[in-house]
Amino acid sequence: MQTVTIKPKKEMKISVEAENISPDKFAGKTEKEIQSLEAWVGNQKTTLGELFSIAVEGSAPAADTKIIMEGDFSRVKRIGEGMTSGLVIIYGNVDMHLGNKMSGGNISVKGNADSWAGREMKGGELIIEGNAGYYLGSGYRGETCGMRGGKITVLGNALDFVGEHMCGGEIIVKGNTGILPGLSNNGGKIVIEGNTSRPGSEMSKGTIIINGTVDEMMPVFKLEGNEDLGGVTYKKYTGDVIANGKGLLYVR
Amino acid sequence: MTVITDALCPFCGCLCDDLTIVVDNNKITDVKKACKLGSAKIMGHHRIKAPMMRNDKNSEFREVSYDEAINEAAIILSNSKRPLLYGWASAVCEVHKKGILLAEELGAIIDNTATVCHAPSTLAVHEKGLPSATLGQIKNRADVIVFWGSNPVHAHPRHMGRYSVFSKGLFTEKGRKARKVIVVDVRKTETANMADEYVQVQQGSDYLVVSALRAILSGHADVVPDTVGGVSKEQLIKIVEVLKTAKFVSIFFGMGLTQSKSMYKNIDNAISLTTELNSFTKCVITPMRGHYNVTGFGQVCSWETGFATAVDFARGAPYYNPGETAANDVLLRKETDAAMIIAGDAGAHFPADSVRHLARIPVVQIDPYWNPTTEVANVVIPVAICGVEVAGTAYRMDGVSLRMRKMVEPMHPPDTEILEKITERVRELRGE
Amino acid sequence: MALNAILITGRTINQGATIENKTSSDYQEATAYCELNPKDIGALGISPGSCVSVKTDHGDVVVKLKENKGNPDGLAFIPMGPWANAVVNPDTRGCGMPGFKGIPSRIEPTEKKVLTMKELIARYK
Amino acid sequence: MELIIKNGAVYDPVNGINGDKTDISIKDGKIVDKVSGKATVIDAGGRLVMAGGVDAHSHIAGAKVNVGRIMRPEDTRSGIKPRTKITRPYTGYTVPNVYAMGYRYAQMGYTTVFEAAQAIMKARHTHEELEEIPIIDKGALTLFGSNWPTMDFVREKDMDKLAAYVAWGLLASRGFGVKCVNPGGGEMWGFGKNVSGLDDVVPNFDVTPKEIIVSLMKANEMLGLPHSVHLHCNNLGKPGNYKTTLASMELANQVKASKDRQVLHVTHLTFNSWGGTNWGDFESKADEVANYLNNNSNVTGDMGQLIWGSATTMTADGPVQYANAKLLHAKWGNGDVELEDASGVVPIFYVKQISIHAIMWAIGLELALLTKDPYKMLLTTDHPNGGPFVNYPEVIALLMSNKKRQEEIKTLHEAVHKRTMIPGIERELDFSEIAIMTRAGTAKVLGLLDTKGNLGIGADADISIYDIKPDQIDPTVEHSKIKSAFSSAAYAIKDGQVVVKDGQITSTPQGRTYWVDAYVPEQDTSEMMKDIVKKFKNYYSMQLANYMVQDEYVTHAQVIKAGAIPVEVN
Repeated sequence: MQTVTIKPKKEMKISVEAENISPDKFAGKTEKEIQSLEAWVGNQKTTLGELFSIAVEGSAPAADTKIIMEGDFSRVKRIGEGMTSGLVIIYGNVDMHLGNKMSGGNISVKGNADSWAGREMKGGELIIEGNAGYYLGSGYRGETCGMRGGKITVLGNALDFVGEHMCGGEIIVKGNTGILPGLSNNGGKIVIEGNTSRPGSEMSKGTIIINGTVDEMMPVFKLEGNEDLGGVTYKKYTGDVIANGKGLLYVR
Repeated sequence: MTVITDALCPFCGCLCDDLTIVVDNNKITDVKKACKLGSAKIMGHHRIKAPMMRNDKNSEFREVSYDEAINEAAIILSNSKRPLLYGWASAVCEVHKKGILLAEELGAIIDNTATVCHAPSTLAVHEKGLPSATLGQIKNRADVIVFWGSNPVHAHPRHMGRYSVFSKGLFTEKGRKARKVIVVDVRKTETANMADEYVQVQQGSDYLVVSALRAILSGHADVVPDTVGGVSKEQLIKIVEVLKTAKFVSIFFGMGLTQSKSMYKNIDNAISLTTELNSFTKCVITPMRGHYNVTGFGQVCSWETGFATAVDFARGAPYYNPGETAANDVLLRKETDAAMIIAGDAGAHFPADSVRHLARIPVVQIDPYWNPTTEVANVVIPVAICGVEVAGTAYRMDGVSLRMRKMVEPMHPPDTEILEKITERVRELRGE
Repeated sequence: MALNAILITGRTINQGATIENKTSSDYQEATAYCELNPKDIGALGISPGSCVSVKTDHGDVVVKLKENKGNPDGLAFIPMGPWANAVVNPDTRGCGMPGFKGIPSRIEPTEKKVLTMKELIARYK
Repeated sequence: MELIIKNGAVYDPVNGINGDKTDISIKDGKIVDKVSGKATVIDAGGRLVMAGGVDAHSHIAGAKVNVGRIMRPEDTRSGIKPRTKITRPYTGYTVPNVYAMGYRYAQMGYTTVFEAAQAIMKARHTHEELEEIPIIDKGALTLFGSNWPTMDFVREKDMDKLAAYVAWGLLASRGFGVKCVNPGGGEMWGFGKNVSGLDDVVPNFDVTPKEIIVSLMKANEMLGLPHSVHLHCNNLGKPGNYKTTLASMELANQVKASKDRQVLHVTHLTFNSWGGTNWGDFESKADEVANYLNNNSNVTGDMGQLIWGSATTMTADGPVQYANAKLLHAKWGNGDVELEDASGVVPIFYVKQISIHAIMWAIGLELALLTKDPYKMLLTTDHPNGGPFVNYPEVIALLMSNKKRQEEIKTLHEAVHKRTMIPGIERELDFSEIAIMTRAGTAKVLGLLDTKGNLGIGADADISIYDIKPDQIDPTVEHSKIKSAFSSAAYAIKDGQVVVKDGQITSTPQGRTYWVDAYVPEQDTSEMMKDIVKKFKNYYSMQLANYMVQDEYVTHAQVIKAGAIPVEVN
């Protein structure tokens, strides 16, 4: 087992690009080696050691590497980028691109995560106990595929464009979301416990389940009737009819 | 006294190129054929006379030499960890090239006024492409014109005469008489008063209305409710019929779509409507670009960096992600620690929070005119007016590149010279 | 009497004609006003030309009241510029574009006068 | 500045050198017979030496390419390299930025590239981008196939006016040659329609594609232009289109070449050599097309080879791009140009297990292997339609090694066995044939053989050295070595200056832009201009005075004179 504990050394105003904070990049490395890993603050190249106090116990492959982050990371981006395994626990808020392109392992944030958390995620699990920003589990600009696999759970709310261009995987938002969740959904599953608006636009495959209320329905879904899912009856819609989409939208 | 014919207008995205300018010993005395907007700019306004500086934002400016101001600007920018270079739309493409090089060397974010105007249209192009045409194709062929969230009577006064509603071409000899004009807006504008069909949309519901049109067009009127976004189903069906049976539909859209709820998805949806109409007839869609060369910045930035706006060079290579790297993104998060505002007016056209942050960081302004950005600037460098006192390239709203003339000799240096000197000085300061 | 209205901002011909002359009174004349339809103006109980305060979650500003029959009920229009941008929504909603349209606002008559451009920007310093 | 390359295994087919050790002397940017003792020496150490690569058909600059960039940020982000002391940042894969365009061609030992199409009205944009592309010499082919003046003069059968318009169009666009794309189709796409064959009449203009092609060939030869008409045939991308291609090639017999080159060049034949009648029975007819080329010497072609993975199709053929976008459910860029032509941009991803893609892949290689004379089948991928130019080494390796082809065929959809001939073709090209398809042949087709594509005295000193010793390698077996050597030149020399060493850019001079200034009798031009003035008064959305490309956009011009050569027109 390898455990790495990270705490910010100072308050950060300019966001830090910290894609090197990930089990894959830390596995089997000494404290000194991790401290010398590159990070960027605006246009200045620096090291993780400059920005964070880093303590390392033990040494292990990525699967057995645990990263514990304590403090305010709301200006620290790309944590857990592309990780394949291992565990990241963050006691605080984090900035954008948390766990983007991750294919395995587990990230859990006790605070909030900013936009693009779980972007283009392929596998693994991401838990955000606070709120998520825009484009949760979405794709990069112009990509036809956002999240492909894995699971994201948000205990708080999420903002607009949840799961945009999803091709697979699962997103659960316990709270409310902004507008246009499940936009261009092409095979993912989204469950929103709270309220939302304009869900499933341009959906071609996949499933969206809304337990709260839908402020505005898109005029592109065919009401098929009612259906029971786990003891709860939902209105079942298919769509988006324009491109004869085969998506399923369940609204309580 | 000299007379310049076929001159280009340095105001809006129409980039009219048929103006006549009368010049009497280096002073413009008359402008012919320009609209009110163009002639106001060409006839000229009060100009900032000389470079000026101040240490804090509340003290008076003191006049300084160009060298002093350029040196101060270079110091501010080279010390900055998160600089923003914003504006560009009222400058020619030759200036953009210098600006992009400076941004690259500084490791800065470079963004243009599209960020508060048609940048969402670019996001939509990433999703759906852009089925468009040059304005002359519309003039010669379009029998149905749609203005959606756009008010050309106010923002593009000669558009309807030169390119759309009243224009005449090979297949449109009867002009207005043989055309159907549809205006979609949240309120009845002067442009709407001239329409054959006015569609009043509830503010913020354009996205739903476009989807309803697409559902009807694709034979799924059954799923469309009786009213969508305040528009009756009958009117929606009627419009789809008009569009389907036209010979050539030309859709123009403005900030009514780019700035309303769903933002870039409004345009992305309208582009899908355009594409789907091509199964029935010919249909194209064109953004009503505001500034005379905001399109030009998007073109130059794309061929130089691969991206059209909001490019972040912090790590020595272009990174692009509006929502993270656009001007108001970083200003709102208070990340920007120095800004250069050139050929654009952030002070007037950004939300208060962004201007409040500009008021807290060193700001360099390069512009001919005193404006709200001057009020929050530390260093002000007046320059010649592109397209009036400096020749150069500009791109029309439909992406056609044209060369602007120099009408009179300038009293101030051009933007390009200032940017070259700042870049040179930054290199010296950094010992490169 | 106060009025709740949805605020939009945008270009006008006079705003454009004075856009390169923002220290002038013409520019203030062309951009420091708020249009409502006659019914909404009636609800405010004052006549066009008098001053109103426009408040949103993001700020407040004093501008002149103007009538525009083309506006639907509950829709206010302020031309794009520093007065409008004192109250628009700065959030860029993950796309980089601030909220220049569709801002819930509260409009009420006021005795205060319209600030000049310099006074308005001075508030931010 | 003097330079001498010693001990190179030189392949210069134009001058009959096929691998023998020959020294190459260079002085002031030109190849000379000898240099003084003070010349810098580069010891090639027995490695392969060729003239700098010449690409006769590639979409590297202009409105279409930029639409591709704006449409595809996901492509831009896939090829990013930070800036260095010498180079600006590289971006993109199928639609690179202007800097990567120049650097990547130079790194492959290419020194001259021609943009495949520019509408006259958008030529200023093309030249703004060409000005920013470092190192390589370049030029652009100007579109004439659907222009209203072209169709009017063809209808009126007024060859003098048409030749005057072509000359004026080349001046206006600072263009190098006549490009004709889906002639007549661009005009019909103005109302969403298309021509269906060579004899289809274009409404409102009363001309057929056949008449447009033949007239443009006559005008081209009347003006004695360096390059021939460069034709993108009608019916591209439709099963059964090989018949249109063959019929189009036969039209060349109606005109006599004014120079020692072809009368007609037919481009990206991968997309135009299709048999069958629908996607079900779609098959390769590369053998029919190659056969025609083998039996006729007045027509040349280029491959348009398909490369697996991401590509961005972009062409002035507006209608085919709309059809592609609908078929692929892909994002769609369209750019009609008033009075001139159309254009379309659609991303695509070529997959080995899709039968159509596998067949298209085979067609490209068959064209090269079944056409006997390499001067008649140039190596291109119609960048980035078939695939990005950085994959030329992959195509070279495939042409030189049947072993590599068979390895590849195993991974493809089995349609390649039933619908193409590639599994049974054993021919393997040698270095000399490759040198023709990538330098000598392309330079000859473009009419630039006096200075490009060869290492004779007087040619430009554009030279590439590759890290393979021809006498110590068997390309048919060690194909991966061939591919890596051609991907990263040991040396690339431009106008006698070393620009690449061991695959790294060492200097970034500005290349020249080639355009053709064709003389035409004054009265022909003034007669023709009456029609142009009328069109600007009534139809164009801009003023004639602002139409032509100004000198500021061609700062390093290489002007080629032409025109005033009486030619026998039968």
